[in-house]
Amino acid sequence: MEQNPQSPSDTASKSGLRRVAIDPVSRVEGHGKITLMLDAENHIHEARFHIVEFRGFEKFIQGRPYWEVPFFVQRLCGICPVSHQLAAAKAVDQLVGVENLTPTATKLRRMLHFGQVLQSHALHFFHLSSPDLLFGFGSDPKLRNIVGMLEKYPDLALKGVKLRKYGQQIIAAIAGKRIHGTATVPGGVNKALSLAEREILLADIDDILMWSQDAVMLNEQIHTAHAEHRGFAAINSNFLSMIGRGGELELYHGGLRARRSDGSRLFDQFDYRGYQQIIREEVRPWSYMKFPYLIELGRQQGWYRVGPLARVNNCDFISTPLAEAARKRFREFGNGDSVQDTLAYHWARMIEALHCAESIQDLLHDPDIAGTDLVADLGDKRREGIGVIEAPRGTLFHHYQIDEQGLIEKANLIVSTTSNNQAMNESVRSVANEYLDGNEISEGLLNHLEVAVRAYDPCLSCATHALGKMPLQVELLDANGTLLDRLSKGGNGRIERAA
Amino acid sequence: MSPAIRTASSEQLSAFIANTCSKSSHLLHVLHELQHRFLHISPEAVIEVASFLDLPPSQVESAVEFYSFFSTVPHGRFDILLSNCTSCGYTANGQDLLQLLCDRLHVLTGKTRDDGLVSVDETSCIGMCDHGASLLVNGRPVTGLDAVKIMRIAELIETGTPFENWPAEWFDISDSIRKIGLLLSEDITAGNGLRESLMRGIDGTLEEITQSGLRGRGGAGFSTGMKWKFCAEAEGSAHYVICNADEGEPGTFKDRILLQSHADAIFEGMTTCAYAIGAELGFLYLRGEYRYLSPHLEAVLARRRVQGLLGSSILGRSGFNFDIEIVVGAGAYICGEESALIESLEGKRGVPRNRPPFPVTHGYLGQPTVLNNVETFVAAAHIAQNGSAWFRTTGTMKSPGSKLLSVSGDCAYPGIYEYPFGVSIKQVLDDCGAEDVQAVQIGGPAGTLIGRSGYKRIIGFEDLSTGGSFMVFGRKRDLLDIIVNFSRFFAHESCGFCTPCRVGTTLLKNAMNKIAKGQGTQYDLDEMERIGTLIKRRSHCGLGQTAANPILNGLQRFPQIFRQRLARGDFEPSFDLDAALEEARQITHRDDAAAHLE
Amino acid sequence: MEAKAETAANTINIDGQEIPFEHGQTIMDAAFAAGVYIPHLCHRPGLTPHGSCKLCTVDIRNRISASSTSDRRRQTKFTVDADSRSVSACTTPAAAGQQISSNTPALNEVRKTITQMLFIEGNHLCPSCEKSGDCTLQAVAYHLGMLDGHFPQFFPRREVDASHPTVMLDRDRCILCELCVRASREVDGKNVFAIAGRGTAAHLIVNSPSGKLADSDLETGDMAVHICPVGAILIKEQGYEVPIGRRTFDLHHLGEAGLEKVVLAKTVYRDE
Amino acid sequence: MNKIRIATTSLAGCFGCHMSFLDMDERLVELLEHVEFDRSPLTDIKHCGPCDIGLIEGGLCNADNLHVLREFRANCRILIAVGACAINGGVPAMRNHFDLRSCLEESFLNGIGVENPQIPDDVELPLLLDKVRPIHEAVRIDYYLPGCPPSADEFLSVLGDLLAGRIPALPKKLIHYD
Repeated sequence: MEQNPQSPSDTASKSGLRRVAIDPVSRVEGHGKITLMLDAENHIHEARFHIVEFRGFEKFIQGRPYWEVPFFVQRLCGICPVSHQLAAAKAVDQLVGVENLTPTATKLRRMLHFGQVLQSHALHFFHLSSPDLLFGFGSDPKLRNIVGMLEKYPDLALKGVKLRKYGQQIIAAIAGKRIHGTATVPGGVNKALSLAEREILLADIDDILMWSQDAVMLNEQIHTAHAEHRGFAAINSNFLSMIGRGGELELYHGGLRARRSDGSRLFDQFDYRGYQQIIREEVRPWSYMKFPYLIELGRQQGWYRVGPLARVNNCDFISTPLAEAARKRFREFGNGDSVQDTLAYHWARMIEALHCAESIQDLLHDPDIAGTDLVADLGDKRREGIGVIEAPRGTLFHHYQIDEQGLIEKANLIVSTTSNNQAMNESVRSVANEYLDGNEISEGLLNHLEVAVRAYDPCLSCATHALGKMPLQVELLDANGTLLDRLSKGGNGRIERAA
Repeated sequence: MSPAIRTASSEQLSAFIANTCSKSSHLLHVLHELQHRFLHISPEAVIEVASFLDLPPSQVESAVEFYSFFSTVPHGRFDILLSNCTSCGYTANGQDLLQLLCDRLHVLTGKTRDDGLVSVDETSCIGMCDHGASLLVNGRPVTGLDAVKIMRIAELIETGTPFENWPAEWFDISDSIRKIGLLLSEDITAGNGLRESLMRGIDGTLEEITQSGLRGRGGAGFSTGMKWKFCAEAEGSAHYVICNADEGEPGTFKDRILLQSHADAIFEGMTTCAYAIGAELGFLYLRGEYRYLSPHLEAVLARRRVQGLLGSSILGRSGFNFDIEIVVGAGAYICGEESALIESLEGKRGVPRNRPPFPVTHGYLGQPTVLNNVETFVAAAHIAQNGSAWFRTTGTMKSPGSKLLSVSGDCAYPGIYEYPFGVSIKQVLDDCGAEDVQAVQIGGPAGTLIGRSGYKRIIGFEDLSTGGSFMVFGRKRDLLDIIVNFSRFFAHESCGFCTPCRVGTTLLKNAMNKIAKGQGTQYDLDEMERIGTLIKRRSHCGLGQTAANPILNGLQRFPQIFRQRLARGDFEPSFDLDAALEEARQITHRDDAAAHLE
Repeated sequence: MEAKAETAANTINIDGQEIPFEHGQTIMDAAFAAGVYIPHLCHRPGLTPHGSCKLCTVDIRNRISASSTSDRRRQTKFTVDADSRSVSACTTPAAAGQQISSNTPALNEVRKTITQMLFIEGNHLCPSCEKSGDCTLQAVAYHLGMLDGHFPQFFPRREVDASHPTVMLDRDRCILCELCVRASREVDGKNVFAIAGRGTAAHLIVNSPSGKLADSDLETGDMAVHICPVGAILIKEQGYEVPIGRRTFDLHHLGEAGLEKVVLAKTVYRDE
Repeated sequence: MNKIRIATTSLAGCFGCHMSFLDMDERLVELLEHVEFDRSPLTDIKHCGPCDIGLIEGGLCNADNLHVLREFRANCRILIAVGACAINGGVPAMRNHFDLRSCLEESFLNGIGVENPQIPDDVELPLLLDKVRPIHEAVRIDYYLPGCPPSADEFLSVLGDLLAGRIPALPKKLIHYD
């Protein structure tokens, strides 16, 4: 299969092109917007998914002490704060010369992360995406939200709420609170799990497992039953993810594996501390979010996808039985090849959620989890630390250099959504090509563009700090900027065409 | 004028500091010399001075950073400070002379020109209010500024013309005494008051001063006799007399005249006090803006030493030993507060102390200290010479004697007016040729703003007590601008010790700026009143306790000047929205409609 | 001056409660001994009272005319309400018969406003600060029910000094209480800290040739290192070690008896 | 009974406050009997219509933030600043220690692994404010809900008061800034 070609031009609008602006993209809450450039035949010339938010993190972290970093950076994202905290903590461990944590600390951090991924995946599917999938892309937007879900499918929606709750409870037990807690210290963790806390968590784990399985089944059914889901926003991409030592799905620690779009391996078990050798980030003038690519494949062809779809495609197996069985069915669906369907993200996501639930169960029964040996002996200081983790939405890189006083000199973050940047642009283009019909912006275009971006990451929070359904306004302008057509959603949620 | 060497080797620096310290070990003096010689005080100099004076480096550094007249970055060889007072300031005649000078010299306010020739900045009132717009060039006042003179000054600077070749008359500061009374009508004969006091004896002298009803002329009005008595009774290893010549209240300049033309009376009063309380050392703390008067004052002191009026066995009285040192401040209004002045005298930041204990028991170096205003010592000297009954022939029951008023602003005859206490505002206005008056500011920014209905009020401790500042604002003045000016003054001069004043004065300044720009609403007025009331009541010292007066008085007595500037609506942002995008516009070279905010 | 008071019962009255005092005690001392909490930030028993934060501001009504020292008039001159005057409890000597208001809605509102001023003049970003949960400024704000900084933020740019091997100075959080200044001078017998500049430019400086902590004689065990009520002076390379839920003010409220000591002893030493 | 209409949004925030809102878990169902959502991350509504309550997370960091904030102020009877960023700028306000230009240059010119260095300047991008600011500096705010994020209990407490027609009063034990 061919990699989709790079958008031909990053320059501003060219003569003879028409501009279609979707501003703001919703569920990205005003932080993202889409513009399409059309040629005379109404073919998509360019599709741009702009990230309009900028924080300046790499600068303003300079001069801060390294031990503060994990708690500082988790404020980048309130949806996956734990992933940021842990990625930074892994970098900090290197700064203080710790290679191996104590068994208890390792397992508490892992369980913390499983809680994070579980709650985030539950949120992503049940709260934000399931309304599209269950009510249909073109359904009444008034109904198409979690409130509608709670009315129409109360049992299912409530299960989603409780799955998320359980993940949050895991986090609270280890990090002191659900959002933006503190768990890590250099070389370990700050709190042991009490037996009482373990008992409380054990009480619900069976239900959690059951509901997670249900969620996998539901997604499997939806995806396999709807032919139109398969080719939706279809692109062929490379995949990047972390991988366990044995090739298993790994969310916390391992080497990097990349597959080309044809399924062949580009590299495997790559030590992530050398990430600069494999990834560069391109700046384009129309987005505050950079465009990473794999150096070996070059700027044009090197873009890739990360996240659940990449991980489940990339791994050889999953270490927990129920999730492994689900993975096999997923694999069968792809006839043994990587599944490139963009909407299969949701299916892969729920397989991972199941894996998290199983892993949490295992860890809760592990005697080490209630241990009290929390901090490893610190070794020699180092000036550079690189922590990588599989955040819910994909591979997350944290890179810090410190001065001799312990203050940050240089920082670099490649957050999950950034890695998907080009892929989202490509999917947007694919959808636009398919659903744009002449001079008129159809309601279908609006909805489908939303659904495409949402598959990757309705939460652009890590990169843009945003979440939410897309309140859309699409404008069709000619090359002179004259408005040809406009569709918008009003305060009542209804889509209206401008006069 | 300006010395050529601006950078010094460490040997040069060291030698200079050693030499300076040997002449006067007072920290402020050493810092003045360094600033003058090297145009700034470098970190190396701080360490060196600390080592010579055996002080912690932090104490030297904190002093350098506290006083306006010291700087850590080099100033120009011509270092110009324009007063921003409403009477002697650079906009006093309706034209922005600061901007004119900066434009002419191609220099930014507060910055030193790249070639190091000149730096221009503004400073709080320099006490030249009877002479119109004024500036300090390397510490020396030039008055009566107008556009023509500014142009001429710029020319002299550009050509590097030394001071000696500047028009000599520019540096003449005449006394402009408009009305003489009890004190100014006769000069004291050096030593006469002292001789009388020696005859009265210590108790007799204390009694005479107490009987006179003399009250402190700084505005607080405590009985001078009682203060001296408490100090005399207080136990300590030494007693001290301090003359507060740090008249920093904008609009006041009467001490300048006394220092220039009645120094004998001041020193006579101080020496009388020394006799009464048993002090052997006294200080005259001269504000940095009056540093140019220092040679004259030193000369008077030298003469008095020769005359046997200072030194050992004064007037032959064995055991009566007393001398006076002059210490020059460095641009800090707060040092007019007595305990802050004492801190400054001790070589520290001028931060007011906690009271009690009061200076009469724990003053300079923790010892009993009398600290009085210049005018108080002058009055004391006259009382010593002429007796308390003479003094009580004028003034009111509660406020015996006379008061020197520094009249400035929109009047035909600005200058010094000495009145018996009890004089009405109206009388003063009539005498100084003020017509079409909008308001009068009594006691400077820290005092009170009075409109027409208050003109029958009188000067005196029973009604309007004042240090002497009397500023007249005519109809054409924008009163709101005056209040903006005053609020900036307090934010600039707050010492930063206590929270309400440190933060509150800046909040008030910002709120006033917002109102003046037409971006304020009733919300901001309510806020100012609330903050103002709080800092007035909860601040540590007199500065904070009076800093909100201009705004509170204004809101109460001239509400219309605020209201007419208010924006519509009930709320306006605290910052300028469009200006907040300017940096981004420059970086992206954008100027499209979306690149602006209203 | 206090001699007359000796004859009367040596009590002061705070919010209706009679509280005994000993000669030489301040209002704060007497209140503290009686277990009456008056909010404060710049005060710590054992150090010279400072009176700068003004959190302990109280009103005294109908003061017995005992004092006759020089500047009483100056004090009262600016007082709005002639029947009462505002003083700092930490610096004002207790005097028999003082009728004191402290824990009143009006005074607590004043204190809240002052606390808001402290928050907005610095960069107090509690979320990522390692002192969160152990910070007295934060706890005072909780105590006073402060929900926001109210005023426009100053957002000053201030320097971090991490030159010292074990101690760090983050001036963003400094509230100029000078507890470290006094602790260093009066307890540690050193003179490591001072305040320089004036007004809102006032800032903490270090007494060393370079102005850096590394060149001072500060040591980890100094009281000056541990007395900071906010996160301005920190032990380096530790923090966040006490889990959320077990930090000082997760477990205690300001004003509890003995809490001051808890705060002082809080710091965790890993290498001990 | 008419439901209370609520709109929510995030400006320069991390969505942690929205997540914390969802942390009321099953209690959300009960709340939904009394409230309905206008513009919010939970709905597909683009522009805020007339509402009873607006909840704003995050501070102001660019021009778009201000437009959204004004829309909320214009449409919401009660506007509540939610969380540290809305209240004092929060962690994003740490960029105020630096000039905007140096922040942009670090990310897009001098960063590790940056290709094609340039500062994004497309007209599609909203311009950044020189400083990140609390929202009360731009519009009038009615109530403040501190915390990073405020707990679900805080949301319920305040909404409970408002639903009952009381002036919201946060129990002191719920006040926290971290």
